[in-house]
Amino acid sequence: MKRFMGIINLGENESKIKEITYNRPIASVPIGGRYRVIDFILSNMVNAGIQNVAIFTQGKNRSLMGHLGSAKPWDLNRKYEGLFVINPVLEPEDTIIRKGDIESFKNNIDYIQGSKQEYVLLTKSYMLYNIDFKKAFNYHIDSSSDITLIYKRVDNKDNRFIGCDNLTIDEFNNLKSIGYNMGNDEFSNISLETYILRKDLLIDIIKDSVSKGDSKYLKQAIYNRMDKLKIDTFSFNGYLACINSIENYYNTSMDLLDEKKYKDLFYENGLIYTKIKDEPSTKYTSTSNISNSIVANGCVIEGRVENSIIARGVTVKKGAVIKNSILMQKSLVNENAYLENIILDKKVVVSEGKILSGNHNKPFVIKKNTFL
Amino acid sequence: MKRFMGIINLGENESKIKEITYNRPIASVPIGGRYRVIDFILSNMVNAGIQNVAIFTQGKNRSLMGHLGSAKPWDLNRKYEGLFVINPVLEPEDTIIRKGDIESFKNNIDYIQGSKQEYVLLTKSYMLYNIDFKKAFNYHIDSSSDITLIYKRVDNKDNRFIGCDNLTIDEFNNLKSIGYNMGNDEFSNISLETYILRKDLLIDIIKDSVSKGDSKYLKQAIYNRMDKLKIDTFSFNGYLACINSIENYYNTSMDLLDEKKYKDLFYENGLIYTKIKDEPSTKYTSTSNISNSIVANGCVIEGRVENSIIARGVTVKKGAVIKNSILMQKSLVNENAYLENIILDKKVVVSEGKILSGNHNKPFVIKKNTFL
Amino acid sequence: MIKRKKEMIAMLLAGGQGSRLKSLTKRLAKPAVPFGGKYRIIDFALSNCSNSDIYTVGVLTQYHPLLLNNHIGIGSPWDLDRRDGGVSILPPFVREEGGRWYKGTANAIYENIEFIENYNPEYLLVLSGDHIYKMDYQELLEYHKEKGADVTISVIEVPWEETNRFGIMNTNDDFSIYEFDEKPKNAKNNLASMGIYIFDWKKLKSYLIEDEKDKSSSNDFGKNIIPKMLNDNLKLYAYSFKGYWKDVGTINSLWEANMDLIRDNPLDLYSKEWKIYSKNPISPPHYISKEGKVKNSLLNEGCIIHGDVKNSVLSPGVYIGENSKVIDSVIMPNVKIKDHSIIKRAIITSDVSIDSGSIIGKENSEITVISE
Amino acid sequence: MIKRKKEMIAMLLAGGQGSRLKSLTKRLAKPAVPFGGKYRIIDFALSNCSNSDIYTVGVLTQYHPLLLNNHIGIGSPWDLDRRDGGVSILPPFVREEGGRWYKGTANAIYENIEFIENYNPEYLLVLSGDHIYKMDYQELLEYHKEKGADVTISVIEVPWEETNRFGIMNTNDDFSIYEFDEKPKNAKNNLASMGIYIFDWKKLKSYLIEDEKDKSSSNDFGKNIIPKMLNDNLKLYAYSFKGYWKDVGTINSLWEANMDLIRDNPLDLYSKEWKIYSKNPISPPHYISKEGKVKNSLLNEGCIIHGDVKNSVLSPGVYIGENSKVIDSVIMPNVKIKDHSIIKRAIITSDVSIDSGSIIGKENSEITVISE
Repeated sequence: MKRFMGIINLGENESKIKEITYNRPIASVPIGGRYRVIDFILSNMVNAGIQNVAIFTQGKNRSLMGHLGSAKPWDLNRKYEGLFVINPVLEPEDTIIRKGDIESFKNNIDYIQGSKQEYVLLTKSYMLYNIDFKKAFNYHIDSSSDITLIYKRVDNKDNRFIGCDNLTIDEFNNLKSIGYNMGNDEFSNISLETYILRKDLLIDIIKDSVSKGDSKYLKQAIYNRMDKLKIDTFSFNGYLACINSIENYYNTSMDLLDEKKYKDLFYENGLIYTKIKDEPSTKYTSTSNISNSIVANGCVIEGRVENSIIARGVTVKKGAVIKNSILMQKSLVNENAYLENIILDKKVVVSEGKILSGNHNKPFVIKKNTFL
Repeated sequence: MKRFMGIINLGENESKIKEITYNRPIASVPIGGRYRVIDFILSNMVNAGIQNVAIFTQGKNRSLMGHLGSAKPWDLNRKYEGLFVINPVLEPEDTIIRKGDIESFKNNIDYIQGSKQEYVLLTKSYMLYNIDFKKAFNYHIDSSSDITLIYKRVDNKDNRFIGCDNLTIDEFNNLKSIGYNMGNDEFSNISLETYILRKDLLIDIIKDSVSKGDSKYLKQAIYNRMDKLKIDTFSFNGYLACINSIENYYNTSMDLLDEKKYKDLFYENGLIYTKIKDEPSTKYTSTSNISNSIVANGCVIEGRVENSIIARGVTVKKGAVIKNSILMQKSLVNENAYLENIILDKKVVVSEGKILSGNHNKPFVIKKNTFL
Repeated sequence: MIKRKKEMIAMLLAGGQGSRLKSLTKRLAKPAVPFGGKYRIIDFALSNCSNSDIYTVGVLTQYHPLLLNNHIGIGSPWDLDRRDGGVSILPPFVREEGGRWYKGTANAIYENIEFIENYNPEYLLVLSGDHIYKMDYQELLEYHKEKGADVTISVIEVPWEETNRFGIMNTNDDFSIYEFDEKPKNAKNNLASMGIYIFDWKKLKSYLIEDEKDKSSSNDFGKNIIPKMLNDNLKLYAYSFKGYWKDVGTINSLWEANMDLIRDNPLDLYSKEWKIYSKNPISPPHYISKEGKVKNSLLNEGCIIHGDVKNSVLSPGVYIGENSKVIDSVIMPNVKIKDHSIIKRAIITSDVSIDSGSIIGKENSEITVISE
Repeated sequence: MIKRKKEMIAMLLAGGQGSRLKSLTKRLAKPAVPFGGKYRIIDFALSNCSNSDIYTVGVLTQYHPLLLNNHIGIGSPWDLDRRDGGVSILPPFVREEGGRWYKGTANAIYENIEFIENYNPEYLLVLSGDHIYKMDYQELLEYHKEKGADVTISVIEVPWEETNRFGIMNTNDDFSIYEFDEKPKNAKNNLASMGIYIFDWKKLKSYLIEDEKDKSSSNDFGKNIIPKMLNDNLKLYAYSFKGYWKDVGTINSLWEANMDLIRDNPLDLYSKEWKIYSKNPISPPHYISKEGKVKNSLLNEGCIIHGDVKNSVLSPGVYIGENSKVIDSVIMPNVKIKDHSIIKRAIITSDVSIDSGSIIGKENSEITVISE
């Protein structure tokens, strides 16, 4: 699908996931023991053959830039296209920060225009799924619609998609309206916020919206024009998660302990690529006791680990117990410590015998680099 | 010299070179037919064996990022170190832009601290020279001084270094004071703004200055501490140019038509690396007439070119005349046009028969993408 | 090995010595011979692959491969450094039973069946590394599919009087091939094979295995495989190619093909649509002094011209001294021609230094070759 | 070719079949055999080069090189993809006079004199691709210079009862070597050669040329070159290495070396100071189900464990079914062990699938090897 370019818009709402987004955007939140959130959408794109991806950031991107590096793991270290990270431009004479993302799209419209692809896959990073985008592309090309919007019909009973865009769709799959998912209905059509459209149309929308000043946000600019556009929808049926709150982050992580979901997210339509760390094998000793967990490379496990996600380079010393917890990379849990319902951010050190226990519905988050 | 890391601070004064820095920092101004200003300092660093370089930008860096790419041309696409571009962080809550560069150094002090090198080569991009930094490193390591500052003794008669730092040095090569070069004296010791010092000391200076609030700029912070530090100097004797005004930019370009200076800048202590463009050979036809010029690859020259610098991908049509001019990449000069003392920025189109003539001391600059 | 299905992969035959190029191929393989100022011969086939979106290419080497290996590396210049596939260099090797050199073109493919099977392709594209042309292999594949062919051979019309130098395809009206005539005295047709084949891989594989068992076979596509397939009534089609194509197998044709680039010819190296890529030299733009003259020639990076250049192709890094003349000649990389020399109708190979006052070559004579 | 002087370059002998590894090396070279879960044997020598700042490495291949070539690529995992130098794969090749396979270790170097001379080194480091160890070759070079040696051979103390399996260096008090004893019955010393040499390149070159003329020579360092040099009274010194070193030339030693990694041993793969690099698999963290048990073992990316793993080393992508037990075994990449099987004291090679209910290997017996 060399006719498509990808645009990932990182203007994402962090208000309910602040505990792990102090120093990073949602896109670079560590997840699944070795990934960052953005790895999933990036891998989906490259697995569909997209070779030109632009990421529009909102600043605060050192962790993201460090993760993406030269984009080699995604095979996007290409000579002329590949990956391009676009930061908001701030003129030294500016005295106020402009809100919204449409300004940044406008400032970089020549980059979009100059790309040789005809179509754009416009999306965000905070939805996790493993999709074959080629099918959606073909659906769009065969249809006569202006925009194809991808969604999944979800069960609202576990409240995983509160605050997401909720689509009302007519019998011909066409979009009728978009609302805010309150979780009141039994089922909702949740938008993946993934739009397929002609590049020309995207450029028109940006220019028209900026000149009219009718929206600070690109998404709003599209919605404002809904009555003039034919918007079709494409249904996705695989595993879908949404990283917009700390609860969803925790529950999604725990989902991966279900082998079916693990395989669905990591293998179903292609592999998920991420930054390489050269970690050695994970070592289990004679005192280790492991059950129902996923463990990344480079760990040394001497204690007991149950129902947990253990990221690269974690050490769990003898006698320590980890239950229902998420340990981000390079955490160290010393002898006889006890952790239950805890999220340790990167490089946390838990001292000997320390007991930490969170609530199952509201896990307790320990900040990066904390020593406790 | 794996004990050294490089830091390039792009906080550079653009007030006298605005004509070609609207959309780019001085660091990415095209020069010498195929280079950007920053290529010289970067190449000097990697030729001395430095494998870890941080560039502190001041925003406005899309052209720079596009140029640097994955840093492969400089062999800085390394697994764990290599090139790292650091942009100023702007919190969404900030309502004013802070002036100066020391804030950015403070925000990224953990990056500097975390690098495994003991020493720092701290510099800027706007000085052009081809140096063997190993000699300066060895000089610093053998000396007992806190900082070694590199300078060149220059003749002031052609006013090339007005506004640069002017060093007063005692008989033991130690720095006594720093002033502003007015060009009044016959000779001046011009600072290359290149400092060699221990990383610890740099970190101390940044922290101390931020906590005292005595300076917005790192350079000033160092100067404020001159009485407490032993600052030694190291003399450089090769070709030196300074890109801080449009006149200096023009004169430096014309210098390259002197074969000795051409060889000195491009070959003397190592090669100069730059972004690869895969341009074909430059083609001269039976109507071309070329003299005393440097011409990059990918050009088609059918007209007359004299005392000029022609960048990659330029076309000069039949009957056109180019004299004492600088043509940046992908300019097109149509039939029978006449250009004298002109700087064409990138992708300018000059129409048939057009006559453009600038003053030799004040060349006329045509903006990027202009059609005239 | 990553095993991922590819529709078509390419095998590029680059093992030949090219003995008719005499001293030019004394210590390097023919595909590595410099061509057209900036290129090596193999760049054309590799660039065609990349431009045709064929990102899995096996390069079969055998004769003096050091320079060729070094030139190709992992294929970055052609954007062939891919996570899955990319370029693989395939030299002859030792098995449990002992080592086997490649015996003929078909045998070279036979020996790499294991490599090909890793990608499980439907079609195999077989190319020569020693032809100068631009071709979209996807169009060839489309044609192959449309015809429902087992084999498609790309052919070009040659002047009738030259048919005795080529392998001629005798075709029916629908371009199906009924006979292959190797260098016929009285040709029935003037469609010459360009040495470019698409095979149905499964069918080719069985023929390769059969052919290997035949001890009397010379294991060559033209001599053995194609005649056998015709004999078995497989569907072989000719694809009539219309562009520029040149086999540079002799000193004369190599010189001619270089001269073609100075004339207006259909092989447009300046178009952005189908670029020819190569390893780029690290050198400044070329420099022409006040006395230098250049007409009707190609020049490259790092050349320094004090003399007179006419109707010639100069590779990077060539030096022409004062009062020297270079006419109707091909000068390969880093040649130094000192003062007061005259070079006419000559090929000077890489790194040769020509003394002051030399007179090399003559008008209206054979091409003179000077090598180390 | 870029010709730039390097003080020392490395030549890594990786052409051997390793026939004592039997079915393990049926279709791949010994240096490409998987080891220690994450690695291939050659990773140790390559990582040592990179960690020792030796960035120019020639790898001499001959036997089944496809997988090895694919593994090494241009050396990115070891940061050996360098602009000048880097890793070069050096297979045997055809010259004007015909093709020559490598006859012995010394002959392999002889055939690549041209390659070595490109870098004009003072010292040549010769390594084997089939040993497991961590070593700083710069320290070896320092020692070589201090001793003013012509040759330095790295040696390790072996138990006296095993001296008859090794090449023993008989040394004076100052570690100068006066005699080389190949597999002595009654050893005078217990310092065994590790197959790691530093040579004065100019001297070695003349010995290689001499040795090549001697038709009766087997062109081997140990059998011919070293004895000849001792005979000529060259200065040969032994460098006594103290760390972990293992020749994994037999099934038994390969199994032992894997088991060493589970025990506490001096080859610390978890230290950040001297990392061992390899190509990284694209797989999620490993998953251990509720029923899975792991003790005293190494696990890697993509493993799924439903059974019981004890005292074993598992490579990436291994699947262990329900109620299966894996004990004292080495399981290579992508092996699938279905339910209800028992594996003891076995090596299972890559991609093998073990049926349900299989029983493989026995306690207290020879190591069982299962391959495709």
